[in-house]
Amino acid sequence: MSKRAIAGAIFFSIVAVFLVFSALMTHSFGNPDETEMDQYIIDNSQEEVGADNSVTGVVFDYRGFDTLGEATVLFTAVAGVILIFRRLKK
Amino acid sequence: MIYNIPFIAVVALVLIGLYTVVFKRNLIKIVIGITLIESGVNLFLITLAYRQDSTAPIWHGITASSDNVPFMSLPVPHALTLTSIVIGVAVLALMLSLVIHIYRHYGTLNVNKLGGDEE
Amino acid sequence: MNIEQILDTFLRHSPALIVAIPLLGAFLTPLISKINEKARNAFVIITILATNFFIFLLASDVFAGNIHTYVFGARNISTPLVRILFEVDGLSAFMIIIAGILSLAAVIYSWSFMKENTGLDKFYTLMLLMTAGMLGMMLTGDMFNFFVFLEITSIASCALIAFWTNKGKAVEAGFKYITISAIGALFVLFAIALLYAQYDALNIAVLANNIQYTFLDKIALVVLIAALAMKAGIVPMHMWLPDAYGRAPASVTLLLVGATQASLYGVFRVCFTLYGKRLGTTIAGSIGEGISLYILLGTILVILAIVTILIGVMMALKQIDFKRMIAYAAVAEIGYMFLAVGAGLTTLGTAVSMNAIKGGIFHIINDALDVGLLFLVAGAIYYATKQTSLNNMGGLARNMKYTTVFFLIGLLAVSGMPPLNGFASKILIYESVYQVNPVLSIVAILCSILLLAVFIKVFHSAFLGPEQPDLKDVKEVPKSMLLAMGLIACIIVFFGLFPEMVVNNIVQPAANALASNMNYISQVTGVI
Amino acid sequence: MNGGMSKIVKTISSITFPLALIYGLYIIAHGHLTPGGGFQGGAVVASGCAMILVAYGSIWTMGKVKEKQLSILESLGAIAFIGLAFLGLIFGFVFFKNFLIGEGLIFDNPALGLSDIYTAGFIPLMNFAVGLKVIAGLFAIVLVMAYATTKKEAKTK
Repeated sequence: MSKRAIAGAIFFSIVAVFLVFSALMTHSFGNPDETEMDQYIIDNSQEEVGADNSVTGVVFDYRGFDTLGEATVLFTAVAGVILIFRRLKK
Repeated sequence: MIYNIPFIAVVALVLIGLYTVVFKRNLIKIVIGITLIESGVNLFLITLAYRQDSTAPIWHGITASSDNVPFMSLPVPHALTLTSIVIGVAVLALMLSLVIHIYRHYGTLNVNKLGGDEE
Repeated sequence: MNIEQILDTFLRHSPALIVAIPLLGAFLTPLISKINEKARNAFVIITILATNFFIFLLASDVFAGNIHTYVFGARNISTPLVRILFEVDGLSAFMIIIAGILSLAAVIYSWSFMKENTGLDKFYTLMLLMTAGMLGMMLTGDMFNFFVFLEITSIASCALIAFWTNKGKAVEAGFKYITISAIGALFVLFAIALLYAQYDALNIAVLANNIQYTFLDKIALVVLIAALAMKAGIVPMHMWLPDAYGRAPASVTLLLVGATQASLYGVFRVCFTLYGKRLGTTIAGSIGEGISLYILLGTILVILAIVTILIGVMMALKQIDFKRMIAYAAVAEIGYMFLAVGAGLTTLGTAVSMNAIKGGIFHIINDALDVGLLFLVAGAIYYATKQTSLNNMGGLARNMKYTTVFFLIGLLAVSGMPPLNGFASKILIYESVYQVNPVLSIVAILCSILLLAVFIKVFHSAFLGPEQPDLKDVKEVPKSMLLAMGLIACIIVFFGLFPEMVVNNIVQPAANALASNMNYISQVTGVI
Repeated sequence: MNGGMSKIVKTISSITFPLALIYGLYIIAHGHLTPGGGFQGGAVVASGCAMILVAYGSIWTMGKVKEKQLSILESLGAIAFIGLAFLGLIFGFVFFKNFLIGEGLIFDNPALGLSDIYTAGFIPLMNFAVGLKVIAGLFAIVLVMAYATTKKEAKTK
């Protein structure tokens, strides 16, 4: 075992403990504790956004700025890939 | 406890991915590990959306005022997962193109053998 | 519409425009670069200038005491808060000023510095995207939005670090950076999901209002701070930082300093605003159970910060590559900031804590300017001599007079010498850390002196001393690079001469914003 | 021929490509009514393009479409998207305001009795902008990566 592997094992086990605890402590599957925001969206998205699909309503209207960010991430990745594979000589 | 099995699956996915990233020395395997972590987190988000006996949050030919409105799952985690998937694709594309470049330079994918030639 | 109404409209919309203008500029850059190169460069600089105009407009109003909110897609804050919200308080305004200055200097510097390279249209696109990402991280009041901008910043900076793809090391540094930041960002997302699962909210103010300090919250806190500190380059995970800083083009490194500090801003925001509800009660006297968590967290951060400072300085001592040496110095500087945060957390609720926070915040802008200036000087030397190793340099002061002056300013500032700005913030940090533990303070001072020794050595070997034969006809760098360095140097000297003014007008509002999150919360939840 | 596959594959992919295209466009256009949207439909179309790329080889495809054109197309999609958001600022006084809902005649809300189906304001337009962006973006990524790797093999041959 190298030093690196030991450090990795410690890191890994700490994260593992944290994750397992968080999985066990989360609310039981299918019964979220709080649903106020989502229930509001379900009830009103058809009226306010005019979209039958509530998810689209969230993606493009309620959280539209996230979608702009998401589109920007894709744009960034494309620019990055083209930049990395460019010709190096003029 | 038994109702938390989906979350246990999430943790298993994340941990497998983390194990791959921490202990494997192959660049492609590291990329796969990161993708696994990302799938785990996405799975976590989407499991948060589920409510027992719920349908997809789509109003098909009905409105909120009509009778027998179905019980719907939460829409926000769906949107978050969608965003997170696209971000994952972007990260994956960039990582793979860097791996291609590293392979061109060093002729190996092993992390330990990189950095041989100082420029 | 007279001028005041127009300014008022601008001010109202400035939180959105500060992010939207660089984004629009980035989307337009591929089209503009079809015309010619000069038009593209000018367009990019104009975009950044316009962004800076809005930044200063907004910041001047926020420092006057107002907190700005901006809801996307609706005029008013509704209940429950389903929309994305930007919230600008003193700290955000302080950080966006840094990002604005750094990005302006970076694009001006790039005009000459990057002239010889291909792929510049994508380069400038990514620079603008990175600026937009940083600004978004600093302005947003929504956890998931924070994650999205974090990813924009890290993807753009990864591609820019690997800009010189003919050098294997640069690509390797880029891969290291994207691995670290992808894992960090995914854990941030995991923590956000944990918070969402409990409170069904994503807005920072709403979460901070509802937070119950359950066990899951503590897990989320630790995961968030670990992931963001990893991205900020604290010690166990600092390995990516010297590589990334050292291999990227100099103007990119300048922006990377800003990106690192955006992660640091995340740490501040999470510690003091998201989990800061107990702060108000502890100041009043009743010690809740949250306080022990803070002491634990603060102690861990202080220890890590001291180790970071030590490792940064020690590694800087033995580097022969100029940029890597500065990069390790930057690691040490990050340690000072975390030291201030840790000291602020352990002594939470006392006057010492306020001093520590003030010092930490003031040090953020000083570090950005000082380290940034040094990187720009290193880039200028590389541009003029094509050398990176210190062994091959010598006698540069004869031909590069302005660069020498800028380097002198940078080295004195970064090692905390009295007339310049680094001193003003470090003395605040020393004072407050002395209250926590005198030994830590002495170690911090010693490291600062060692840092001075490192840079004096560089100054002696690279700028003074005998002239190297193959560096005889080195010329001074072009005007745009001098302009960028001069811009930062002027601000450093100004901050050094009038530290009181800066602390009172800029740092104090930011520190107040951290000291109590009540204003931040009531701005969102109280209006309803 | 560099990288191209056999005639059977080429023919089949030529036949199925329009189907993928139509299906993807359907998903994009109905994003606000059924499951789907700009990203999903764009991914479908882009995978159709990727199929053509695999069947015909990257050198042939690069002869037909340059990554620069795709990059411009992607920029246009992104500008359309952020432009709609800016239009919200101009017409609705808030950035990202859904300015078409409840304002115009065509894109109105059936609850107000002016049209038959839910048209969701500017969401379909945004879906198309995002769809264009995703098609061009994903195809550009795949094309550039495929071209970069085949060129290396062609060199060593």
